[in-house]
Amino acid sequence: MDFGFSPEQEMLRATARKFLENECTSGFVRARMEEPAGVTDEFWAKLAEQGWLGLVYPEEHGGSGLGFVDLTVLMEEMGRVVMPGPFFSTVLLGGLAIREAGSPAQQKEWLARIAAGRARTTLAWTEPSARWDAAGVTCAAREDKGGFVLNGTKLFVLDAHLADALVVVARTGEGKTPEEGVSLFLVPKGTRGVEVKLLPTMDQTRKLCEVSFKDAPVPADALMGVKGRGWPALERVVERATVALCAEMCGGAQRVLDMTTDYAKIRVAFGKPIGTYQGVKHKAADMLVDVENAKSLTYYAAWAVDENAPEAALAASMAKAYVTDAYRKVAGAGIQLHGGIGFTWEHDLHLYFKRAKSSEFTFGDATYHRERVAQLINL
Amino acid sequence: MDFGFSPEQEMLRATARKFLENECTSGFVRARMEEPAGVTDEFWAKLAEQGWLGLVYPEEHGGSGLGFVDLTVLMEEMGRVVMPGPFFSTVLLGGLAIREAGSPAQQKEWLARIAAGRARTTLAWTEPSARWDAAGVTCAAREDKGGFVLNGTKLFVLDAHLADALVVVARTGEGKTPEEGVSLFLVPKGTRGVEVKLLPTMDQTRKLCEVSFKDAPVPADALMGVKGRGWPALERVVERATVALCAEMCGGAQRVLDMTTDYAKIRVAFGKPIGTYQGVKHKAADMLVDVENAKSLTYYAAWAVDENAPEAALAASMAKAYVTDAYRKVAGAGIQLHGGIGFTWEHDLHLYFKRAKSSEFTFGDATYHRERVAQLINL
Amino acid sequence: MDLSLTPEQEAFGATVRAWLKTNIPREWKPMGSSEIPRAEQYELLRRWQHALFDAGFIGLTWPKEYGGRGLTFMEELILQQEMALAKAPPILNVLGVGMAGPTIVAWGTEEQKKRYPAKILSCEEIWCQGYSEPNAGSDLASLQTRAVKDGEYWVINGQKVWTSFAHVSEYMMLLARTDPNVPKHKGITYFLLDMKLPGVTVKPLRQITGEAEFNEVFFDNVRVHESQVLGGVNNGWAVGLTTLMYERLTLGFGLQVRLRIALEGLIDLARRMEKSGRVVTKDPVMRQKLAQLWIDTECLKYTGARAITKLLRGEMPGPEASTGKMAWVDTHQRLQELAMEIEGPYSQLWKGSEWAVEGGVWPQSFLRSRANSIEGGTTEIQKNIIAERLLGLPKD
Amino acid sequence: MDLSLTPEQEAFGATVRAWLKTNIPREWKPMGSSEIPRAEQYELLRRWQHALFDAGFIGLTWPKEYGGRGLTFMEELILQQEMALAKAPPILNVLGVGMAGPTIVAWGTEEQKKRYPAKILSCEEIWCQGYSEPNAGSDLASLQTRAVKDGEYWVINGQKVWTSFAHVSEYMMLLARTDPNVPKHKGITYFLLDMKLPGVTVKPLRQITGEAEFNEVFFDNVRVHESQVLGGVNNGWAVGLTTLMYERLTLGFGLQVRLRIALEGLIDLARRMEKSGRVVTKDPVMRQKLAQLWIDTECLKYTGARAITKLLRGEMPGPEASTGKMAWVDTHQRLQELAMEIEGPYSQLWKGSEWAVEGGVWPQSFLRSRANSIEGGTTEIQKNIIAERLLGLPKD
Repeated sequence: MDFGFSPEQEMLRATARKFLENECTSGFVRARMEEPAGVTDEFWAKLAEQGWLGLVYPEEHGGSGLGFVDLTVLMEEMGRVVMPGPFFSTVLLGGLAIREAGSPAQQKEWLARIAAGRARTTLAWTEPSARWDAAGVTCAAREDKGGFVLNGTKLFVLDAHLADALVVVARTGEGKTPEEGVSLFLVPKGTRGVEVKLLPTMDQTRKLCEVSFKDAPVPADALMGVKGRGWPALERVVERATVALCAEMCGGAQRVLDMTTDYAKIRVAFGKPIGTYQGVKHKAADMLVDVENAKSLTYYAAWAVDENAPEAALAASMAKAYVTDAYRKVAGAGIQLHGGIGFTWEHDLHLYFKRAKSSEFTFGDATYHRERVAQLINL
Repeated sequence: MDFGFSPEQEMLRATARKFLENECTSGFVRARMEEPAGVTDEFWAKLAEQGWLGLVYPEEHGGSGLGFVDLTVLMEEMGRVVMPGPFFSTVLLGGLAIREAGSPAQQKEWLARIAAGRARTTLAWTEPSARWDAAGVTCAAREDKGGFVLNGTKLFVLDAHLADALVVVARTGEGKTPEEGVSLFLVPKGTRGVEVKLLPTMDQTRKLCEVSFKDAPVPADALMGVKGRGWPALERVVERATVALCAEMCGGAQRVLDMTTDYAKIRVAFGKPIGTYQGVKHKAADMLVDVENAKSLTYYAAWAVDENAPEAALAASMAKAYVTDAYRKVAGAGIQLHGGIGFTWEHDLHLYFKRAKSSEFTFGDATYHRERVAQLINL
Repeated sequence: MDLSLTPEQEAFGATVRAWLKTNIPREWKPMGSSEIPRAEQYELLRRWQHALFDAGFIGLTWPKEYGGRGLTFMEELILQQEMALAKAPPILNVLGVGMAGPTIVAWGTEEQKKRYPAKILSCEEIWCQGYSEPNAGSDLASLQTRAVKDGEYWVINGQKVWTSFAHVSEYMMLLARTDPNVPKHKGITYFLLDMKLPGVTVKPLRQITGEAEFNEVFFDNVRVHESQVLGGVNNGWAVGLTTLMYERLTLGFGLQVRLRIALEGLIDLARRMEKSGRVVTKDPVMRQKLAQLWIDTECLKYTGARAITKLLRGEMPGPEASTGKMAWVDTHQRLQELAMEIEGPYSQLWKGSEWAVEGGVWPQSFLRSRANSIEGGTTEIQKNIIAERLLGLPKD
Repeated sequence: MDLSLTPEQEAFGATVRAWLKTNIPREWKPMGSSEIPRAEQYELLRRWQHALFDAGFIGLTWPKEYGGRGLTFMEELILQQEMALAKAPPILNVLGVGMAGPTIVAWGTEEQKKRYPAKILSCEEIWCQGYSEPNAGSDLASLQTRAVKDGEYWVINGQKVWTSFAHVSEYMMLLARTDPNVPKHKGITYFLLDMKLPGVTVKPLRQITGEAEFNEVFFDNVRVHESQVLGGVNNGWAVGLTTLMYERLTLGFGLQVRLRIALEGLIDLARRMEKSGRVVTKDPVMRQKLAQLWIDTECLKYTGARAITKLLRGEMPGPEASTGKMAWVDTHQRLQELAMEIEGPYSQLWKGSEWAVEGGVWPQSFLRSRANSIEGGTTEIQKNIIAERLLGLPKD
């Protein structure tokens, strides 16, 4: 047993820390918040150059063939600077779905391009019902002339406005369970009948879209995997993306804790640094416990998905439930301990606070995942 | 609007405070904890002398004809000294049930004797299912030879071993709803087939019993009110007893807060009274908020039941939900802020901590009452 | 103990109710959350407050000779409740009515009392509060804005921050240091500052909601006449404290009723939204949270009633007056968090999204609610005050 | 990162498992809660620990020459996990094995190291800890028990409190003040005190559970030979700190696994009990609470694994080692509270009630759990330590 990071992973962390501190400054993030794209071509090219866009893809497809524990290191660092842009949607949603469910041809076509920074993708899954279960998939894929026709509305789709291809979760039929009949389609940009609308969001570092399909035709080979059997692959993708999200959240929470302890050391009230007061000390200690526990569960989940361990789903839900609460609490305490300054637009704390909130409701909140844990431990 | 106590009520508080400080000392309470009776005849006689056993009964039955707001004052003071003995069971459960549901003859026979300290009563309601709803009433009252025969087991019956009469909740039939068919019977001590067993309890100031009925015969005139229509009266009794319990809990919580702030002023650590540290200050402030809020809701509920206000049931459930959490938190914080000394048998804190716990599960815990609130506000 | 009203009070309530029914502006749209006046509503709210003034429904407890009605806190409470039930707009000059006016009535010269209070009530002159400074947050008394005497004038230099309404205010309640050589509480003076004086610069301060509800205010050799001192030179700390006490009580009434409105809005929201295909109000876990908020909100009402009873009896308010703010903050922040939880992914959609629920009002009020535990004294400071003043625990 | 074991470690686990299967005493009844040795079990537990010693399943990380096995923390962890899974009895001489032994190994003279550790492991000599005093709770260093030199002897006078096992101990780790004229941390000496010396009086201290797990210990001119000083005169604070660090780590392993046992007991309880006619595990509100406890309990395991990894790599344990106690206390107290909530009115029935659930074990362990946030450093002190040592916040 060795439950720490390897020297290579520590090196990746150091590299990422340095790169992001230089390239993804608060000024860069704020500029991206104001723009629809949320990323610059230059920055995206540099991510590709670092090899991070293909980090978890096989080497045969231009990736580095690394695992989720490695990715965890990177995600923590990205969370630390609330990195904007379509990394998460491209690499962890669209790309991973192609990796998990795509045909060899689809993988060959897309993964290398993603890794090289030449294509962006995302996952069009949730609908206006905001459900995370298979019953929430109502978008219809009707067979027609050897291909399919898509109809329906997807909501909360990350970065769809930037995507060169969408992985669309649609229903090709009804079965005994809601899971049966769910299929995945790879739909390239520009497909007729597909409309993408960017929506203003609270967390401006995350761009969300509405994607509507009106009799949108897709060819037969757009189908990923077996018709009506797409749900298990989707679950695997979401499980992995959830773990990556948790890692990103851990990094953000750690940064808030760092900012807060730094501030508590220098801000003076009643003649002493505020960090002298137990009111501040005890809150800071609680924050540390939350952050460390969040990391422990996230690292475990990363290891479990890497190993394809049978408890991977449980590990992912445990992590998401805990990390969600932890980041929300830590970000809230960070603002509180900063006082008025923490409530200003100028201070970076709100970027973390809002990211914590948007992450909370991505792939299910803590209550949802606790109930999942209850199911998975057979309560 | 005048949401404070009257001069007479303040006088009652002062009298009760003085009486109980003299007569119901920690030594007295501890001696009663060790004995089955939980009360002395002498002490009981003094309660009668003060007029407190008949405080809320009509003057025609030897009572003082006062209301629940007056009683609230008294209960707060009794809670303040964790008063042991069958006051609650006699006055608020058995006696109140006789007052609410008893025939004129039953009221005449029992209330004056209770008020005079010559009879003790209780309510035999809950069963091994520990349910608070009508479906929990399974104890059977079968009509037989012009009277009834009781069969079944009652559990968690307060002070049944001391009672001269039990008000027994039993089922005389089935109806469209579980409430239909519930009847109340007044069963005097010594009735054949009734067995009372005293059970050791965590809170030794509250004596709980098992009462079992094996073909216990009761005459027709033991029936209180209309056969099968006993549930609404029982609900009224429990609603009122719940409010009285809340008042008792408020008094206990206030005393824990007093003990804790007194201790924080004198206990020295690291060269200063511990009350100097924000870690202690902030907890103490939280305790005060809990105590004050608990009082506000309790006073409101007392007023509402006195007025037979339509929102009385809601007010009682709001109070029980809040006060339960408040007393538990305050008593726990009291032990924590006292440190080791608060964990000793010798210190009185544990009496309050245990009373908070036993009160928590009397007439439903906070979760139960929050759900009731949800129902009553039509969620 | 009696929560019911006298026939006279009932009649007063009925009068208010009837008036509100016909006088609430049609353009006003209640938003289902605790409301803070927003810039785009200022004109409407100015007219609204003036209408209240004309009808005699503001400044109820102020003396008649200074524009008030000379009534009791009971009528004030009834008014607040009726306004809440009618979902009436808030008062725009909230700091003037809640703080400046009562302080001037308490400490002002006869001339000051004749000059200012009535125009506060009518909203002719809006007031802002110049207490907080960048380097004196919780430790208010360590403020550094200086006032130096020069003939009949005081010359002010320094900076204030978190000044709501500064950009639309005619006057500021200004605390400035007039004697740097005495202990910090003793060298502060309270000024009634004309915001149009040369050298006053107001700079909006953007907050995490993206709006600029607050401002920074800079003073560059601002010359204030000595007649604008309130309550005597170097007595500003005592004068300022009056205001704070008063603020907590009267704002308290309003806060509770607005919280109740927000809660009803939240319950409406919960009835409309679904989680995993089930209406939120039918989810046992959410029912627990909603019921707890209901209890906590109601509780504030009864705690308030206890405090008012003491006031009406001429007694000093007890602990229940001081715990109110803490309990309100905690309840309101939980309410706003729950709104986010109920909306789930929808909570991420900001105003302007056509999919945003209720126009995106909840995410915005959620963000705004984070300041509740900071503004007007952080929760940490409130707890210190409660522990020291009410429980008698020793100062550090 | 790898949570799996090497074949050697797997084999070691298998050996332990097989041994436990046949050697756990038949009389032992696991009680479904975090277990503290109870007086009536002492004899059984003494034999049990001796059996562990004979089998080589105790003191795994201690040097071979002093009775240990010279293995790593990894084997210790495996051992603890297997013991937990098998619901094996706890170790009786827990303070000797967790604290006294390692401290003697770290600081003792060769003679001391030959004399004591092996008998600690075999349970021939039970140890207790003489740190706490009535007037020095959280502020341990302000202890007042005095030791005055008289020839080759130190004469001890004073009092200790909260001394578990004092009534059955052969030895005490005693901290006493040997120089009152220097700052409080600097004048303390660590003694290995024979509890049979004249002048030592042990008085049981009844706690809120009604049991007397702890004691007061009085010293009346107790003469201790100077050879019983550990780590040098006036060096006791440093010596004592070693022990505290070690305690937190090794007890940590055990605590997590016992918590897991308790949680499984709690889930069994929830499966059996009903609320309003519904099995508790089917109640959505209770499922949330149970799931959260599951997560928190598992989390302790992984936080522990991170700490052990650092130890195995020869690094200093990081924050994750120190936060463990706080997280454990919080989780365990919530677990015990939940047991009460699940039992509802049954939680009030004490042992001896025939209606008591599982013989009334839960109410008792619930009460006992209240001490968790006090013993071994209050939660408040733990938070100060974390804030100051790990986050670098300034001392008061």
